[in-house]
Amino acid sequence: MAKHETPLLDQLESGPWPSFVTDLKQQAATKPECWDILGILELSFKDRITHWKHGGIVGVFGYGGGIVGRYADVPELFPGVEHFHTVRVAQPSSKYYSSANLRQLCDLWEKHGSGVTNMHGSTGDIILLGTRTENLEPFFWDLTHDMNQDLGGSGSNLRTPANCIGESRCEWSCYDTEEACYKLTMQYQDEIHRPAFPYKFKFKFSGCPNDCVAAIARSDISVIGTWKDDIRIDQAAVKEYIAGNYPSNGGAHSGRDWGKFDITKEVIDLCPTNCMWMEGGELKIDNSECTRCMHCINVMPRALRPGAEKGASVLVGAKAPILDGAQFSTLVLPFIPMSADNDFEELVEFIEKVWDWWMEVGKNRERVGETMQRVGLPTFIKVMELEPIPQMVKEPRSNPYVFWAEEEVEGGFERDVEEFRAKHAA
Amino acid sequence: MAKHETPLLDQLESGPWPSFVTDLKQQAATKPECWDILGILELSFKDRITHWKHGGIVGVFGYGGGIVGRYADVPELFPGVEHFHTVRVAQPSSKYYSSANLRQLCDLWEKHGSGVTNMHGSTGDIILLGTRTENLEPFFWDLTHDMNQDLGGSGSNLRTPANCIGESRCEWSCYDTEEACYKLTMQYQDEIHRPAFPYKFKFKFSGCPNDCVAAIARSDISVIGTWKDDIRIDQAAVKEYIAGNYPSNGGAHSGRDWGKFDITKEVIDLCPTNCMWMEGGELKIDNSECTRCMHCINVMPRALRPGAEKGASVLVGAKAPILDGAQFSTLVLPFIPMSADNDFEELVEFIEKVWDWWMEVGKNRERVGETMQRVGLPTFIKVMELEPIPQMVKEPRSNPYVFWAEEEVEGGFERDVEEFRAKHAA
Amino acid sequence: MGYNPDKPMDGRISDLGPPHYEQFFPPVIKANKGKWLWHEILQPGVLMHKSETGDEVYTVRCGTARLITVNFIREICDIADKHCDGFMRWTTRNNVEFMVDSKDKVQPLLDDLKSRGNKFPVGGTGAGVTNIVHTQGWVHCHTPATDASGVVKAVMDELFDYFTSMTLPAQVRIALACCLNMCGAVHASDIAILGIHRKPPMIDHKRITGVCELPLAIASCPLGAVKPAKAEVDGKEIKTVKVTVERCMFCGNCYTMCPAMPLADPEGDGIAILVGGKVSNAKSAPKFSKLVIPFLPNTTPRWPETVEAVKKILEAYAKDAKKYERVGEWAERIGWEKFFEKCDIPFTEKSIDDYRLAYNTWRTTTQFKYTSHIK
Amino acid sequence: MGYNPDKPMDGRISDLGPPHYEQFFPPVIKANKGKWLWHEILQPGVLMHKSETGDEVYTVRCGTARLITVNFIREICDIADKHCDGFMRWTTRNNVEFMVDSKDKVQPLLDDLKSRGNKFPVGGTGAGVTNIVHTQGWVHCHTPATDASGVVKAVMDELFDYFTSMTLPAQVRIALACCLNMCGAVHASDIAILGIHRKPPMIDHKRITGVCELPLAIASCPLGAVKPAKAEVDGKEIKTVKVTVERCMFCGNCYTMCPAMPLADPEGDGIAILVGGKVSNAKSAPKFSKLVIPFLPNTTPRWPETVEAVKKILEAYAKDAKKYERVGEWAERIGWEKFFEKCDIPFTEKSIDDYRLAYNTWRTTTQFKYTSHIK
Ligand code: SRM
Ligand code: SRM
Ligand code: SRM
Ligand code: SRM
Ligand code: SF4
Ligand code: SF4
Ligand code: SF4
Ligand code: SF4
Ligand code: SF4
Ligand code: SF4
Ligand code: SF4
Ligand code: SF4
Repeated sequence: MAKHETPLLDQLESGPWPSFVTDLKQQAATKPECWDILGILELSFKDRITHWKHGGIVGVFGYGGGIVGRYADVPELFPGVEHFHTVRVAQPSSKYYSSANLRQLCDLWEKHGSGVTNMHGSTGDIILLGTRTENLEPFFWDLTHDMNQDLGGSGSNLRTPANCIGESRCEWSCYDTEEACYKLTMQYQDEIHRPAFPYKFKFKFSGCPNDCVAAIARSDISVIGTWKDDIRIDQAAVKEYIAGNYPSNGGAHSGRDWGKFDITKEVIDLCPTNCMWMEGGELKIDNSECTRCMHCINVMPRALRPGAEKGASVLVGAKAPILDGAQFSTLVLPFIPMSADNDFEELVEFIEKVWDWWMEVGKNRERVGETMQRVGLPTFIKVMELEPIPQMVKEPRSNPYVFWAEEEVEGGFERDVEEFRAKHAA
Repeated sequence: MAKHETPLLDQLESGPWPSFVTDLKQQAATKPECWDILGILELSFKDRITHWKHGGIVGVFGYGGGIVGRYADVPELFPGVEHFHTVRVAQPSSKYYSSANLRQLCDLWEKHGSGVTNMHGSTGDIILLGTRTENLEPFFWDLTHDMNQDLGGSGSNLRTPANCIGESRCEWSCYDTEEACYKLTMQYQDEIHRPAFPYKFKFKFSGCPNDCVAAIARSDISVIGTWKDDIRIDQAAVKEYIAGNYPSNGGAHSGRDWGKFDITKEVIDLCPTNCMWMEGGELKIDNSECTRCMHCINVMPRALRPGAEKGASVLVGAKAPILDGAQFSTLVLPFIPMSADNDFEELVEFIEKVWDWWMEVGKNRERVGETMQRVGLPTFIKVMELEPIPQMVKEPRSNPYVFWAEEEVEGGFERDVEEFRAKHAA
Repeated sequence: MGYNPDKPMDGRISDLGPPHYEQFFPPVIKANKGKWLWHEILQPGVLMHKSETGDEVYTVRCGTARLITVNFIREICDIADKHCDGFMRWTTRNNVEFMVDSKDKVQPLLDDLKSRGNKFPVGGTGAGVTNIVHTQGWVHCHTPATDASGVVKAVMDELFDYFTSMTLPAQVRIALACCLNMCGAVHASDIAILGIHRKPPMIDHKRITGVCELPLAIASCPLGAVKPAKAEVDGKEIKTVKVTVERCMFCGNCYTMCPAMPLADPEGDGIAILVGGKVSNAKSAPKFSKLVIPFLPNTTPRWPETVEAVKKILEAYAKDAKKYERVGEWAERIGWEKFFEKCDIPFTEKSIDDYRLAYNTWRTTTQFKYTSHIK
Repeated sequence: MGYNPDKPMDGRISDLGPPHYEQFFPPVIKANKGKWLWHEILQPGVLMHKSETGDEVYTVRCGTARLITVNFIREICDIADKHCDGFMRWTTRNNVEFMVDSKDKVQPLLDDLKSRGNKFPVGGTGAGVTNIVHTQGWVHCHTPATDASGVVKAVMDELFDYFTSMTLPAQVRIALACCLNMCGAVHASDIAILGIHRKPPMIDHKRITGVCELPLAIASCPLGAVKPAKAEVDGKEIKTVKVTVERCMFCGNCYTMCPAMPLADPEGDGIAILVGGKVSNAKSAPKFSKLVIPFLPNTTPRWPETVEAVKKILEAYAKDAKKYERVGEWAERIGWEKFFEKCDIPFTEKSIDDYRLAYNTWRTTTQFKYTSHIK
């Protein structure tokens, strides 16, 4: 393939941040189609507009997802990217890899594709960026047969679930996010690969309310670790913090001189529920008032830890703004146990209940959060066979527009207007 | 008229709170139709339902408002309340009266009506409760000729404006609420008496953000006093508070032992903007951060006073929940001068601009707040010829759904799809 | 002279407006308007305002039933004549205020008021319960779902001690509206008593022709539950409407527009309790009241369920809130889940919003407190 | 063997899912999973986690462009092989992490990374700016209103010092999405860079037949701006759609549903800046980002206006916010009017919501601060 002039892109080779332009140019030495990637991108930089056509339905046999079709709208100029489909490869939990595994994947992608990737896509997949239609099946063959790996999701199906690093390297994780993500991904392979839903559906698993995988903002079912009992306090370590011997916030603020650590200002006063105080040199917490926001624990990781009775909150319905505005997930199950021993039974049961209902009543291209908005939260709770509890709302309704069912109202709805008129002249 | 048995109502004669039943019974001695009021009410207590018919269009010649028609739906049982129209008499600012004036009104109402009143209606009028159609004109004649007084508003017109007591007995009033209310009421007599609006319209005037006439919740135009400069501090008095020599909150909490006054806990920590602190025994306020919420002034009335450069904030659109849910008024003019010397020119100009627009675009039975919601706040601001400022919103929009006008966008909206296709193959 | 029905327009005067307020000012008010410096509540119901001139005005505030007769007003005038140079005023919450210009005139006034039985309870100031703003109810209106004056009397009898004292964490404003039109503006009250209907309107086909403009009736329904229909009346087919009852949320707007669609019903109607609203901008911005008890029956003549509910909330608040904390500020600080628990109010799905802006009330955070609601 | 196009289903394997994560754990992770006690950020980009077993794991975090080649991944593998027993991971924000099991292995690793030019900047931890979550842009997608990787490179070059240091009041999360679909989930970021269109779709009548289901295209528009229409194509009347341009707010949903309705345009497209969102539940609940700059042009190749705007906001925040305060918490504390003033951003009516739940954003209190906006 021809090398193209890229005067605009070249300007992105300077500067301290790693340059994808430099990287692509270097790759072009062995994968000449990278020149066409650079070329078409340069044209976009010049024209200030994309040069990719709308969609394109391609895939591998038997799967409805995992490939996003893409064609250039100037193929004659850049034949190397005439077809430029992406392949979404399911990532392992927490995105740990061995070099052996990755090298094999690189070889495969060099063989069947452009050699360009995203590590990782926004949903969490390994994104292999750009290949021709005729390469898809051979790539898939090798991926499954040689690497024992598989595609992720796209289309109106379950998308590749993702998780925060959790117990494997984080002291705060309230359940095994990796195992939950893995187990559910395995259990729902069919839902991932074969579109059967009204629209896309996402799971994300965070080990604690810090929510390092942004579950509450980006997943239809957000599973976020929490606990039931008391925050565990090491009073000796509290003293070390007060003495300034341990860095606040695990050293996260060490780049600036914020003055001496002040437990009142930095912890007690910032606790959103005001449930902490010092007493006799000890830090006290009224745990019944604590909303487990993590702040105090974040600031004093050596002194405070989540409680020991752990599990997760399950929230439903996050999504991006199209069409009605963005939604965060809504708290539906305040606490469930999360145990690999029972295959996350409580969660699985809930997920399937949500799906059964949504697949029945969800409209085409309606995310579950939108369906919830359409039917109303009270109805959603009822169909989920849950007790309505105040934890599901920030505050009670302020309008008086309550629906009453006929059976709730003494005497029912049927009335005789003649009888009424007998007592009330018109 | 016959005396009726009122076993249910009789039970409302006991107890420490003044009993309207006792009062009505006593009045019945000279105004026997009060027996029928008691009678029909007793029937409602028995039937647990109202016994008044829907509406009824009655009034005095030339006025579209001021009277609410009402007929009993059991007139044969209670002929004394067969007609039972209410008359809304415009109250004086702040509802001060002389006994001479009130006695005259009482005599009039005893002559032409039931002798029963509400002091006052929710909007602010003197409500004269219950008379016959044929009494309306004679009453109105006497009211205007003998008392030089007038009816208030009802229907789709300007409702009787109301105000808090303001400067006449409150140290915090930032403008003369009584004069503003009076002037505007006089100026808009036509708008009060002759329906010309899409729906009702209310003005309320409070002298400061404590809003003792509930303007922000209950009026289409809410004029609420505020100031521009610094809170006036008497440091000597601050010291008296700290010493416990002056009662906190003007003595409003003196019924319970809340402990010694603590300026930090009770004032500084409760300031919503955290803009107060003690320094060298003096109370300091960063007035540029103050939102003039009144809390500190409320708690230490002898030490703190509103600034000297006074005026009002104007907010628009409050209403009750029918149909779209209740609305508070929205801040539209953060600060205007309020001076009787220029006849409240700035306010008057704004009001008339709002009316001109609302009378043109408002739908039938659409409150101005609803019209604002329908067209959107940006449009409202534009038609009011105001600069959009961040003070009008709590926070900027979180959705990305911005309208752009064609002239704002380089090259306009017209494009040639053929030209586009020449560069972008389909 | 007087009104002459034969010449109704002769000598007619109109557009006079209200009397000018100043003529009704007590002298001390007139002399000191705009000059007040500070005030103090000397005891429940008794305020003192100090002027920069050195003058003082003492105000004695008395609760009233609002529904009062001319007899009663004349008694108020008697008192004003005797103690206050013949002047008085009413507050924005229907209390009557007597003003005197020196301290020694206060006690005689108080004694006089006291001597008149339960007619003039002194109070309603500061951190207490003041008069209940309310509406017409069964005394006058056509759409109420409950009475007004009767409920108010029952509630105020029970809360009387809070009217005559100042022991609460902050002022508590109670309001009552007898239907969703909310003339009592209960949408922003610490505790709101709201009359609600729970049965869809009946259609009086016999009457609808003539009294209703059908398109207006149809357009009136915010949920589109009113639809055009036909019916037979006296053997003739007429145009009328029907109501899809499952879509009705009993707002009564159709009845406001169309007298042939009454909704009131002895069993269907009753009271909902909302809490946590406020109007003032002090500390926190104005807040809407929130629905916490969806229904209590109209148990005449004393509405014991409603009285009990209001009292329970007030007492839980009195016990738990901090000084200066309004009911809504308290509920938000402790969290609504704790509010329900502390007030011992069962939580129902009826408190979960499903109207227009409902999503804003959903809890979109993991922050919550454990309560007995979580099993 | 390999794929045989003649027998595509022969020997096909499917539904394998991802590889089990455990096989990729570095030994120290495997041994200590679930046993970690606490962590400390030793220097920007270097974390230490301590286990109850006494073990420690040292993590070195490096920024990447996310858009990387297999060449580059192999270099990462080389580093992992050399220092980390052949293991590594990526974070949820596209940084790569190298882990070693003792402190003395950290410096050699850092030295090695440094020796590789600007490829492996170490940082992205604590109270700094970490990698920008972003999307495809002009590299791959069909609907972008701006590029992704190019903008990110330009912004990160400018903010580089914030990536390699921890001097901010709190973590600052920047995200970019190239269109309103928001694959970059910018709706909850401290600073969000959002590609926006500003011209209504064109209708390619020649192409619409066949590629579009007209009812779906019509239903796709949230504002009902897409209407059925007719057009003449090659002398034949066809069914097509038209757009009421005054009702279009450029969301692009019609184009998603119908390829014959492209909106992208060199002049029309550009970037909006939103700020103040957050995801974590720490201290305050998650917040949406708010639109503060409605439009900046696509000035390739380095988007100076966008870079400048992001920097200005970040610096105003760095200067003014308190320790631990996220951008949105800061803006709410000081008030949005002060935010605009301190960031020197002109306020426009475009920041005032007029979509579905708009009323909730109106200021319904008298509480405000005086700023230069009030004349
Ligand atoms: C590749 C990826 C962006 C990236 O560069 O990382 C991506 C790319 C596309 N997204 Fe996305 N989305 C990607 C993650 C997301 C996310 C983030 C997430 O999953 O955490 C979101 C926001 C969260 C959410 O689901 O709401 C997201 C919200 C959307 C939407 C709006 C959905 C909505 O309900 O509002 C669309 C529009 C649609 O579905 O038609 C969309 C559509 C698309 C399409 C398929 C374009 C389209 O209009 O059909 C893009 C294909 C681009 C291409 O040419 O490759 N994408 N998309 C991400 C998937 C990679 C992966 O599998 O790991
Ligand atoms: C008399 C009064 C209640 C009282 O006992 O004090 C009252 C009584 C009625 N109001 Fe009201 N409203 C009264 C103050 C209010 C207020 C409070 C205020 O003005 O501060 C409100 C709430 C604020 C507001 O304006 O939104 C209020 C909101 C309504 C509404 C709902 C309006 C809305 O936009 O949502 C209606 C329904 C309507 O207009 O059709 C209504 C309608 C009515 C009608 C006319 C009944 C009807 O459906 O047509 C009532 C006549 C009762 C009767 O038989 O006498 N009334 N009404 C108040 C007027 C007295 C006065 O002039 O001083
Ligand atoms: C007389 C009256 C004005 C009038 O024109 O009639 C009035 C008079 C005073 N108000 Fe008020 N307020 C009056 C209705 C209101 C209302 C309106 C209402 O309740 O419908 C409000 C808003 C209520 C709300 O927020 O829901 C109101 C909110 C306040 C506040 C704010 C308190 C707060 O913490 O939110 C103050 C300041 C304070 O009390 O510290 C205040 C303070 C005052 C002061 C101290 C002002 C002064 O310096 O004279 C007056 C005596 C207070 C007292 O009674 O304890 N006044 N005040 C009204 C008496 C009503 C009554 O009879 O009980
Ligand atoms: C590695 C990673 C998880 C993963 O599975 O990959 C991670 C790791 C840690 N996070 Fe995180 N967070 C990671 C993404 C996130 C995200 C998601 C995102 O940004 O998209 C969030 C939510 C962001 C938001 O709120 O907008 C997130 C919000 C937090 C917080 C809450 C901070 C706050 O004040 O709101 C903490 C606590 C803290 O830093 O004090 C935290 C703390 C931590 C700790 C200290 C947890 C621990 O004990 O190990 C880890 C090191 C923090 C650091 O880098 O300073 N992590 N963290 C992610 C690193 C991303 C990166 O490369 O920069
Ligand atoms: S979400 Fe919690 S458990 Fe997971 S990585 Fe972040 S801080 Fe750790
Ligand atoms: S986790 Fe949050 S709410 Fe709980 S004590 Fe700590 S700071 Fe307070
Ligand atoms: S609103 Fe302000 S000025 Fe008016 S009476 Fe109340 S406290 Fe005084
Ligand atoms: S008026 Fe309110 S905001 Fe201003 S200083 Fe006083 S308490 Fe603070
Ligand atoms: S609240 Fe309803 S029932 Fe009561 S007076 Fe107003 S309109 Fe009538
Ligand atoms: S009561 Fe309200 S919701 Fe029910 S039919 Fe009438 S207008 Fe519609
Ligand atoms: S944000 Fe829009 S343009 Fe960017 S990748 Fe997603 S769908 Fe494509
Ligand atoms: S861009 Fe959005 S608003 Fe505009 S026509 Fe298309 S779907 Fe409708």
